[in-house]
Amino acid sequence: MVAMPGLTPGEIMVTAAAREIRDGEVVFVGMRLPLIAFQLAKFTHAPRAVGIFENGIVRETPSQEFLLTMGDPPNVVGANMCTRMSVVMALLGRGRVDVGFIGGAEVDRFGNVNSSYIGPRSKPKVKLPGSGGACDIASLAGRLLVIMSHERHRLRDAVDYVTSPGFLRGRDQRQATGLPGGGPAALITTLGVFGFDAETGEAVLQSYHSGVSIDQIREQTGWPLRVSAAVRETSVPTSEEQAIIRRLDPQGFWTRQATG
Amino acid sequence: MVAMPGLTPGEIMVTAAAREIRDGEVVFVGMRLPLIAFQLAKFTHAPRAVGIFENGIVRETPSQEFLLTMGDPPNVVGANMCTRMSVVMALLGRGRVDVGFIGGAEVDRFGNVNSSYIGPRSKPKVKLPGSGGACDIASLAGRLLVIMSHERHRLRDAVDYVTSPGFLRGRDQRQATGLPGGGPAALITTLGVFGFDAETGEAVLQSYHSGVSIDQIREQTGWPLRVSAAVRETSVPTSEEQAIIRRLDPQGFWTRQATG
Amino acid sequence: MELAEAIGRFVPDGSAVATGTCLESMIPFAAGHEMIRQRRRDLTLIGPIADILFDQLIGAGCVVRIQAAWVGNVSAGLGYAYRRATEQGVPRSIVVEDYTNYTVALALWAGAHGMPFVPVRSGPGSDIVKDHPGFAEIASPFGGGRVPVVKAVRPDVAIIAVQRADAGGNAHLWSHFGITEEAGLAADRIVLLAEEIVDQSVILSDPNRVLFPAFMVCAVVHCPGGCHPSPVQGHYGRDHPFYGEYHHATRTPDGMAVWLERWVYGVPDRAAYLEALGRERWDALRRLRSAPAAPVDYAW
Amino acid sequence: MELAEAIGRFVPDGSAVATGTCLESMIPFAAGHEMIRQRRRDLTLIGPIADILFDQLIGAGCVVRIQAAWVGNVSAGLGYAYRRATEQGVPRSIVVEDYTNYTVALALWAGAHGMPFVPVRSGPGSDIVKDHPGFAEIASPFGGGRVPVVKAVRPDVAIIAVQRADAGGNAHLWSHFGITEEAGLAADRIVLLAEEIVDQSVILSDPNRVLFPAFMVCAVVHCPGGCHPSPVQGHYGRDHPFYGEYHHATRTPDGMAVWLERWVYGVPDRAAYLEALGRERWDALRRLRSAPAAPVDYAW
Repeated sequence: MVAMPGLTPGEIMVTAAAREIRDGEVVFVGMRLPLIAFQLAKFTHAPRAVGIFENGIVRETPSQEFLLTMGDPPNVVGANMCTRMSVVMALLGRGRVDVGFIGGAEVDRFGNVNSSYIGPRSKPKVKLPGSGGACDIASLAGRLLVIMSHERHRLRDAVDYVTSPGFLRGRDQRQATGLPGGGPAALITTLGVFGFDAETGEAVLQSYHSGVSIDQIREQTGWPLRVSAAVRETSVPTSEEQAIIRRLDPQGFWTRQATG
Repeated sequence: MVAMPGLTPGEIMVTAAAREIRDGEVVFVGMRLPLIAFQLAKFTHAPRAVGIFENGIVRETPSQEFLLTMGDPPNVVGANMCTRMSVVMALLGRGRVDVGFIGGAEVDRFGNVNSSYIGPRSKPKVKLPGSGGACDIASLAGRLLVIMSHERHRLRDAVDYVTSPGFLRGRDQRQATGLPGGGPAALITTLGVFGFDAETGEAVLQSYHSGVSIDQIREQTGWPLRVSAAVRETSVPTSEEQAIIRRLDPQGFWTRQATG
Repeated sequence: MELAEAIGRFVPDGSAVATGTCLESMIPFAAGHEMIRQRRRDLTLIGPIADILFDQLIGAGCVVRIQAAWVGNVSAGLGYAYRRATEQGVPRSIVVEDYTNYTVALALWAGAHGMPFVPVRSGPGSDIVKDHPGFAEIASPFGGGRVPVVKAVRPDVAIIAVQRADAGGNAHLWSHFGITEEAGLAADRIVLLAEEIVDQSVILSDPNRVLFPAFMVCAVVHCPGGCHPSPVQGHYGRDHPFYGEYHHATRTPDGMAVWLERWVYGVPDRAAYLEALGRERWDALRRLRSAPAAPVDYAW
Repeated sequence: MELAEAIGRFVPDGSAVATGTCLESMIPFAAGHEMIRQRRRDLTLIGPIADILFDQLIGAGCVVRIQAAWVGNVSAGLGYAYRRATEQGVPRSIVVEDYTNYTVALALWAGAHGMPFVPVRSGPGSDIVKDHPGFAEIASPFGGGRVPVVKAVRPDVAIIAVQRADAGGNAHLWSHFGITEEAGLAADRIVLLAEEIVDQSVILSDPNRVLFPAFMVCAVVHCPGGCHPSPVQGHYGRDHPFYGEYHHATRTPDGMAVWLERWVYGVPDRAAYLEALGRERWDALRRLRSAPAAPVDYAW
């Protein structure tokens, strides 16, 4: 049950993300690492989890082929339901989605995510693609899981632009806004895993990946790092998990590159 | 081209209704007489008219069999589109429906129709089935055609309850209400055909059916009858039209009974 | 699951039930009859036009409230039980909240999205929206005057008939949909009545025909003939005379009681009902002309 | 109708165009390329995630405004042309109105119904709704606080790819629908690009697969391969490397010009484009495994 050699941060992230999915849950799946995490969970501890894709697909079984986008034809074949986006979004809107994944360019210590503008909106330094469904998932999913490459310029005290609301400037503020979803439950990075303080909604380091030090994480984090009293090393994938990941992403397209 | 013997009010009404449909128009079809009128129009002067049914059916060709309800299986076979009610209602809501038909228990001189309550709502003398889609059609169709059995207790100065708005108490009032549709264009009864005054929105008798006198109509009308200066006899069906009607309603289920 | 168990477990007294959502076809009469047999009480019935199903439930005393666009007998006229309940409070008085087809569809649509309300396109000028707890007018934040809105409706359960389903709740429905999608998505849970139970692979081969995710379905009941006298495309036609017979038989409360005894209380389940209907009559309704859909390949 | 004529007649300068509405699949690139070839100007592009189609139209200078949830390159990263236009005004500056997937779907849904606006479920707390002409908050007339709403969006034209259509505009689309139905119903008119033209009887045999009434369709264009490099279920797969190649080729304005010359200006139509792509590459994308839908009978 020891992981195979050449373990990558992507593989650790995928495993950590998969373990956030409980059996039988309804998961709003993104592409890249989240998709592989969902599939890994299905093959291991959560065989009855259901995956939802914003283009209108609902699946209970993983696609038979590696996907580069959720619209790839293998994702339609074997799907339980192919419908309109508005139908799957209604499932989100009605509170039927337990977990949602999003990525982005920047995240802050309250779990707010920016995937729209680096620099001022009127004169951006970088125009990013935008929300897609990320803001919807962040607003409405029961628990939000954020996946991010851990670099100091990405983990910021406050993002330039809130595309997808986390706890805004604290749990109270999110609640006051009336957003129905539960907000961020975990921030899974290339270096570690954060939870969010039950009172304030601040990110708190829960675990560091194998071979990474807390100091290294502090250095790469743009806010004063809070570390859980129970901090530990992130569980590494079992050899079974790693084998599944490598079967799901044979070229290492998503799990053997720097970021999700 | 002379009509066959035994001409019924139903057949005259169907023919008058059919002639209100122009070629290429999109028609929100009801059941009974309106359905036969639509089919008659298709077979004669309006071959490119399109029929819409509130259950979600869009058809360009009449059903191959006599229908008792719009949900009868022959109405699905050969349909151009079978979808949700909300899709066909969106066509109405977006102003894409040229003509709609409704019936009811009572109509008043401004074309308001009651199909809900005879007597007070709190203690009705008769509880009628309700709007169905009638209020939607009356509110949103480009032109509204009302079909009614002509009896004094049905053609009232003011209905007990406005299920489906005509001109309310006058064209101005309808306009002030912001209803998008054009309102009543014709009231087709078992005795004659009314238009609606371009200023006031009051019903004005345009024609009386064969064998019916204006006095008879006055007697059966619950408001001070206004008669058009150009009043004439309602055009009777041609023999071709009558033959088509009798093919469409072979048992005379809708066209050889008293009312639509 | 057996129908009796599904109704027993998932449609308790006091439930708000959406059904008859395809309009005149695919009305799950068998489920309504089971509610009557189980003497369900205080139901709220939600639907557009459920033909005589709502009239029967009202006549049997199961209903406290109606949220519908139309209640009656589509091919034969008024519903006598509905009239007796609203005019005389017999067998009990009921609360009627009138909608139109479009507005009840929109109210359920809003419920499906978790929205509190949604604008409507009809209502102003009609007495339907007066003194109605579900309608209001608001100012548009984008200018252009007042906008009528309808409050969301969220049924506790939607009871929906389909042509075929697998045991896990994946199902295919074809022909016109009425407000079935909106009603199902708005409901807390869905009970499916299927003409046929098929292997999951059949359903998954054509995911465009699936209206609901299986996780919303709490019961799949195999119930052939469950929609009689309403039609099911591909399975049986509409039993037109049955509606006229019902109309004449239920003119009086006594007649209603006799009708219910004959067709509901007196038969334990749908199989017995179809037997009571008679083999010949039932076979005649199932003598259909084929109209196959052109093949579709989801090749990948 | 030929594609050049359809774009020439129905997509004039200044049009608001909804396209790429299925998300990553069935994107009518051929129609976008024709707009570029005809040097269309001042377009508003409306969509959820149209992959690199919007980037190409922006890079070619056709666009004045974007109303979308996401603009970039789904499998390869950011869109360089979109970045240049928004960051540097090259080749021209554009107005960006950001939406989310759900809110752009709802805005089009409201447009489809002729409603001025509709409530949304996301938006509060996000900077997307700040200083945005399409978002507001209103009081609920039923209590429970403020409700975020989005203003209706009504495209002039929706350009939609389908697997098969008849000459009259009846069409079948299968696989996931994204916001195609909402966009088409909200638009003034619809241009269809069909992989196959079939007899009307094929379409009418399965009316549940039809998304729009034919009277809304102003042009049916037979355009096989019109969605490459995006996939069309049942016809061809996604040309993944093409997106990476585009990404690398269009890093600079000069690179963009070269790319447009090679794939758009340099080819008169889609047939020539597919020839330029090369028979082998195109054939490989069309080598599919069959996945037939289970038969359905609309017997009556």
